[in-house]
Amino acid sequence: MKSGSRAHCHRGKTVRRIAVTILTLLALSVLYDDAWALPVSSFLEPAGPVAAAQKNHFIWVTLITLIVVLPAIILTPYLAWRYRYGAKKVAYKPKWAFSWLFEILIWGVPTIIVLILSVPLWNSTHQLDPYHPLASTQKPLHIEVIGLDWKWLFIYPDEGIATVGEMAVPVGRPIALDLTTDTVMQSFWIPALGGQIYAMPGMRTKLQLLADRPGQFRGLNSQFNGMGFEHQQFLTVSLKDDAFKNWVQQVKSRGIPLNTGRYGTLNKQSTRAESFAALGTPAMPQDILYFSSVPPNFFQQVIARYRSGHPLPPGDQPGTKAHGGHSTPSPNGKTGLGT
Amino acid sequence: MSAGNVNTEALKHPGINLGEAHGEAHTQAEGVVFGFWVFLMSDFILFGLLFATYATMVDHTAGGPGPKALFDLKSISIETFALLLSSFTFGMASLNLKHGERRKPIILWLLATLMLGLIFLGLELHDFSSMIDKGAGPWRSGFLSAFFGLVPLHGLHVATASLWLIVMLVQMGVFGLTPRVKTRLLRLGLFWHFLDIIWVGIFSIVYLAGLS
Amino acid sequence: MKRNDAQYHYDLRIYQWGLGLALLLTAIPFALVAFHGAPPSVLLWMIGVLGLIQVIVHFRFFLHIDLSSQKREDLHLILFTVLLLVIMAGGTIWIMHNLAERMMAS
Amino acid sequence: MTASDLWHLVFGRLGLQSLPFWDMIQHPTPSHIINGIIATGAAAVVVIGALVTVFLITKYRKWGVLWSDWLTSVDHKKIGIMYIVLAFVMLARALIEALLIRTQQADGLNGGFLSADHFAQLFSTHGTIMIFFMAMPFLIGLINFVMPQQIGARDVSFPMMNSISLGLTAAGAALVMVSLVLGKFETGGWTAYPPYTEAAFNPGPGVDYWIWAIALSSIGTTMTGINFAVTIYKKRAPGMTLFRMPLFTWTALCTAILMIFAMPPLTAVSLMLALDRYLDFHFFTNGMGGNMMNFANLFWLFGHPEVYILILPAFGVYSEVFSTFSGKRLYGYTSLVYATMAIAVLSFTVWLHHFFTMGQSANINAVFGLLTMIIGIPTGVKIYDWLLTMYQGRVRFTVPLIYALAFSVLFVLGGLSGVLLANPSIDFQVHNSLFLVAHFHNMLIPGLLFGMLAGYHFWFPKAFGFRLDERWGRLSAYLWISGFILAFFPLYALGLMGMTRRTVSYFDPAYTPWMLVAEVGALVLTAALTTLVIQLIVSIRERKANAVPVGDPWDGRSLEWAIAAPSPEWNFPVIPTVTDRDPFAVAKAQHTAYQSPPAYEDITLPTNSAMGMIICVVGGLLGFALVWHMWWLAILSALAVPVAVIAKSFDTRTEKVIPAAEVRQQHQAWLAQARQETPISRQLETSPDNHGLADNTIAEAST
Ligand code: HEA
Ligand code: HEA
Ligand code: CUA
Ligand SMILES: [Cu+2]
Repeated sequence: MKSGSRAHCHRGKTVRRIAVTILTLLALSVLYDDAWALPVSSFLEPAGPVAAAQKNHFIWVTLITLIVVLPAIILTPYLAWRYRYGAKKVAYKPKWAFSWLFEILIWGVPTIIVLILSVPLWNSTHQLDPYHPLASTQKPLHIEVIGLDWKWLFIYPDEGIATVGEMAVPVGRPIALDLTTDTVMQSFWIPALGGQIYAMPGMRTKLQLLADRPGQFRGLNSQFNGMGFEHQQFLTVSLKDDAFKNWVQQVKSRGIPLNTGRYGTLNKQSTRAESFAALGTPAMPQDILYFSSVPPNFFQQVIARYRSGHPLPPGDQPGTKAHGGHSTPSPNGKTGLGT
Repeated sequence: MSAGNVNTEALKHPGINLGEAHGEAHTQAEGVVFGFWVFLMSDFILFGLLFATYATMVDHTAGGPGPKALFDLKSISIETFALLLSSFTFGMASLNLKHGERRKPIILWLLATLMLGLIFLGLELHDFSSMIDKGAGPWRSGFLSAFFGLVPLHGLHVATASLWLIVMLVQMGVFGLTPRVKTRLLRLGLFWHFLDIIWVGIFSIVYLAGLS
Repeated sequence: MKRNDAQYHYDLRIYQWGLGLALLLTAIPFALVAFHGAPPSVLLWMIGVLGLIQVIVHFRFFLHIDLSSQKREDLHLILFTVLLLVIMAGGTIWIMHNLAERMMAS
Repeated sequence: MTASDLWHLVFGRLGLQSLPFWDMIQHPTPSHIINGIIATGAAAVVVIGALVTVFLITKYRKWGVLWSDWLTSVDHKKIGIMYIVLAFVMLARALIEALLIRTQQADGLNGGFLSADHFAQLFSTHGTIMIFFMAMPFLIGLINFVMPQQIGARDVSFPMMNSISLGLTAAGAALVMVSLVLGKFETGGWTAYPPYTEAAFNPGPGVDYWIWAIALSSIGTTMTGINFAVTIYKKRAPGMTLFRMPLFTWTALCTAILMIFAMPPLTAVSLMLALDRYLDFHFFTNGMGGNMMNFANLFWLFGHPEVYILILPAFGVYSEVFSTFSGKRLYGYTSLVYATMAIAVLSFTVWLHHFFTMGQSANINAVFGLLTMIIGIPTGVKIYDWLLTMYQGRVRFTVPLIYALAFSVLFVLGGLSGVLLANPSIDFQVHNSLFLVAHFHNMLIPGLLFGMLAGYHFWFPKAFGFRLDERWGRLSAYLWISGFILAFFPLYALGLMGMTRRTVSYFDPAYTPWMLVAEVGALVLTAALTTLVIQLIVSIRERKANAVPVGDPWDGRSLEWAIAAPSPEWNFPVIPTVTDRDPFAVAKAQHTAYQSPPAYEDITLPTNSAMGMIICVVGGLLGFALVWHMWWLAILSALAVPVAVIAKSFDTRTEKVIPAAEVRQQHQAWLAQARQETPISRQLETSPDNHGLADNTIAEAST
């Protein structure tokens, strides 16, 4: 029939045009990536075993599922066209509505696919459980992470230092993170190293990561938490052992001690740039805060405050306006990565 | 499922007996009653979720008083007795509605039910206010929030049911025992018994488990 | 309409049984709790089981749900609801308990 | 008492600062001015729109008609149409918001023109409106209109409750609209996770608007679910066993069951948040034993079944469309029914997949991941059942079928991304990213929306007596399809590149080209909606030429096509007796359609009732009063509800009787017309010759 064929042509052209656009874009975005040399921000360019396993899993699940999905995509236009109204010499059986063969196929094949998929699902979920320590001969590096509006505070309890905006890790050594927030719920994520995990006030979640090559990776919060949300990014730097030791020294020598007063400034609603304006010194890198010492058990105390059983009026809750924050960042308080 | 054929047979729920002549009314009533059952089940889910929330929050006392310090077994037993008895008295009203259709015993049993319901509500309110006097209001802790989310919701249902009962007493006076009034009484009965079931959950999970 | 005495007494008996059983099933756990009649863990189980039985008693004797065919629809509805409730409430308790274990322990 | 005290007593916390341009006047910076102008413009559109509507109604003296024929009507067909009109109005707003979101992000490298606050309101209202006030009213409207006619009933079981449900939904929608003019809406997304939405962090009226809009519509939807389920259980025509019900009715039943059991968690969670905010409870607060994780848990106990509430009716539409336009019985009816039931039940067992990343154990994650993947099986069965329905059929490329084909190709891709998300280890990498946004729009637009649009084209003639314009319809369909692809496939890529959702701007220039493509897509989608409006106008103008009074324009198979178009108020002059799954198709083949019944009877119908409107106004006022802390108004309107209900319960005149003679006269006139018309072959289906009498000799010949 006429209208049918017209429909078909139209579709073909659109598809071709889209394909061309997408290819162009792919090429473009690769170019862009090189030109700016930004920190890696995708698990498709993994820099550690966790992200690599996730990428692998991603590809396999896609391929296996395509076995049942592709036929639907191909058969839809094929059947519609072949059995179009007015087509010559094709069977027409208006009452045919059942066939055991097809029934078994359409229930059976997807079931088999799901069975196949369930094995890697079960295994990977257990292997990549963020609480599950990574296999390694080295003792994990312990980092405590506190989510604030709108930056992350990293405490290295064993090294006795803390940073904001930059998290350095040694290559090849597992990293064991303990996370909480001193405001609303957030989600901690370094795509190139591994998946995300929520962080919540009064609670502690865990995450295990490992970087297996030196590099710079983007880290961020992915759970919306107010008007400076998009600024809550940081740089993850993986360094060879020596370089890492050196970095720790740098933080110690260039930083200032973290104390209650400074933390009180830091935990107000503000972006990293705004905090830097308040606390930073010329010795620190731009928009990155170094703390040369941290009060003992600092992380535990942040958690404990929410479990004390005493009411926390808004003024006592970091991340509220009442606590002294301003609910939107000032125009010159904008930060990201690569800018 | 047997729903294929519409059931025009007389309703077997005790408490309703519309008589042979009301074929249409029967199917009508059946739909209405079934609909009410469905509503009750939806409400059941609501309560179930509050029970689950309560169960996950019993320990969240935030340093405030816990169940042992707050619940008074004596007053709970009286409340429970009143409510159980009220289910029976409502049953008696339904029974008289089904057999005999004389208005007087129905009204008397309903009044008894109402009394018991109001006694229950009074005692419960007293419980709440004495808890609040002890500084144990919902603002004190997660546990108390969960408590005050669950138990007063049941109380609110009982209050609604009592109001409905009063309306039905008036309607019996105004309209007499018409089929409409009867199906309404039937639904009210379902509601009343249902609230008893919820209360069984409350006294078991909240009070008894809390005190043991 | 004529009053059917046999039926009346049968129905009355049902309500009386219901009240009797309900009172009994209430009295036992209350007494156990009041007089500390069992160690706490046993007590919790008993409260749970007796409560459950009582719920069934209410359904049977006050709400007149049984296995007869006219009640089948209501029964199915109730059982389906119970299934969902077990999934929802049970799931909630399972998940929240697990989360508490993994996050609150310091 | 000072003037300000008095003001607070009467108007609560409403004040000048609640007006959309106040910010701009206070802080006249460029950014404030741009955002102020947009906000004021939006408010003005709402206010002017309302005023123009009032003016036009007054000018053409339509208040009486509007009141007595529509607002107080309890006829399921009219209520259904009003739901869809509501969906359309809300849609217009949500689409503009989507366009603003896309435009902002296209311009979002290191900035953009919208403020963060404004952007947050946009995605929150967009999500809330699309789900609760566009998709839900649309599908509820469609079921309302179609389902009773498909089962051979004259109305739903509880017609007045139906009108009250509409009232509650409309009140919720009105609250969202009012938030444009007075105050601001919530900013934490349609999911409104605390503690961000707790009073400590968001003391303003925004979250309260969300709470009361959601609570009202949630209660309304629960009632709708009860109504539909009871109707389908108790009001089927004789002979229509469950396994003879059309598939659309089956999906309506499953959707209704989901509504009955999935709305209570939403009601609970929204009211619990309200208790936290208004009465200092600690369900979800930081500290004092609150547990915010339970919010996510309860919300998704609703939220996941909700997405199947949205998709199942669309599946129902596709079932009808594939079989009707293939001129063939539906393949695998029983399979489809069991698949639908399986999806409905399974949908209650997977909610945790929305928070795999919260920190629970691997066992829990794996169990819920597996259960989630299992849903793919029945869904796949359905897709292949539809494909097999085309197999050895005669497929006509009408507008509904085009949507159905596009659905079949695109939806499975969304399913593929869903299966990926179902794997916890993968979800850890794409959760909260634009990949997720792409997934769900891939389900919602080609799945739900195309389904609703197919249904709209399919049943429009039944509702209004004339077909929609075919050419504009096709153009619109192609625009929808290509617009969707352009707007959302880039988001998959962006998500994999690590871009999060809900972000007003970004700092990675590699995102920009994808953003620009998505912007083009959003513009194409806007064009698509525009063509849809044009189509409606054109169709109304040419309604005479496209009239199908006999009522069967598509050679339909189920009972709704056996009556006139538009359907008579009582649907069926005589309740039909059903002997087959495709009752009307069989009747046509056996030449028993269009026959006079042996006798007519009086028909009892429910009378109009103002209850729906009363509840709508009172419920809306209650929500508004609570948002603004006008306690007196809150108490008054809360009291008005039981008063109205009790008063109504004393009203005994709830039924009217249509005399048999009137029914006969109308029915006979229609039959006479049907006998006069020439049956139209499918070749001429979309031509003006189609007056709604189908020629099915070919179908007969080949059996
Ligand atoms: C049914 C649901 C639905 C629909 C249809 C849409 C449609 C669209 N949505 Fe969205 N969207 C959501 C539900 C929906 N959305 C939800 C739930 C969120 C999450 C919010 C949150 O973060 O909390 C979201 C978030 C969201 C974002 C993410 C913002 C972010 O997190 O960064 C974006 C960004 O581009 C977006 C864009 C769009 C666009 C361009 C469309 C366009 O496709 C618009 C085109 C669609 C229409 C115009 C509707 C068509 C309807 C009809 C034509 C009916 C016609 C009626 C009659 C004829 C009677 N939406
Ligand atoms: C109509 C709406 C709709 C539908 C139908 C679906 C269907 C599915 N969804 Fe989706 N989903 C949403 C709307 C929808 N979703 C929304 C709105 C959100 C996010 C809300 C928010 O956060 O704001 C979401 C989020 C969401 C998540 C959470 C992700 C996260 O937050 O990190 C997950 C995770 O598992 C998921 C999975 C699935 C799966 C497995 C299906 C399955 O049902 C898909 C089944 C279909 C197929 C698989 C394709 C066809 C099948 C075959 C061709 C057969 C063969 C297939 C196999 C053998 C596998 N969805
Ligand atoms: Cu969040 Cu524990
Ligand atoms: Cu889901």
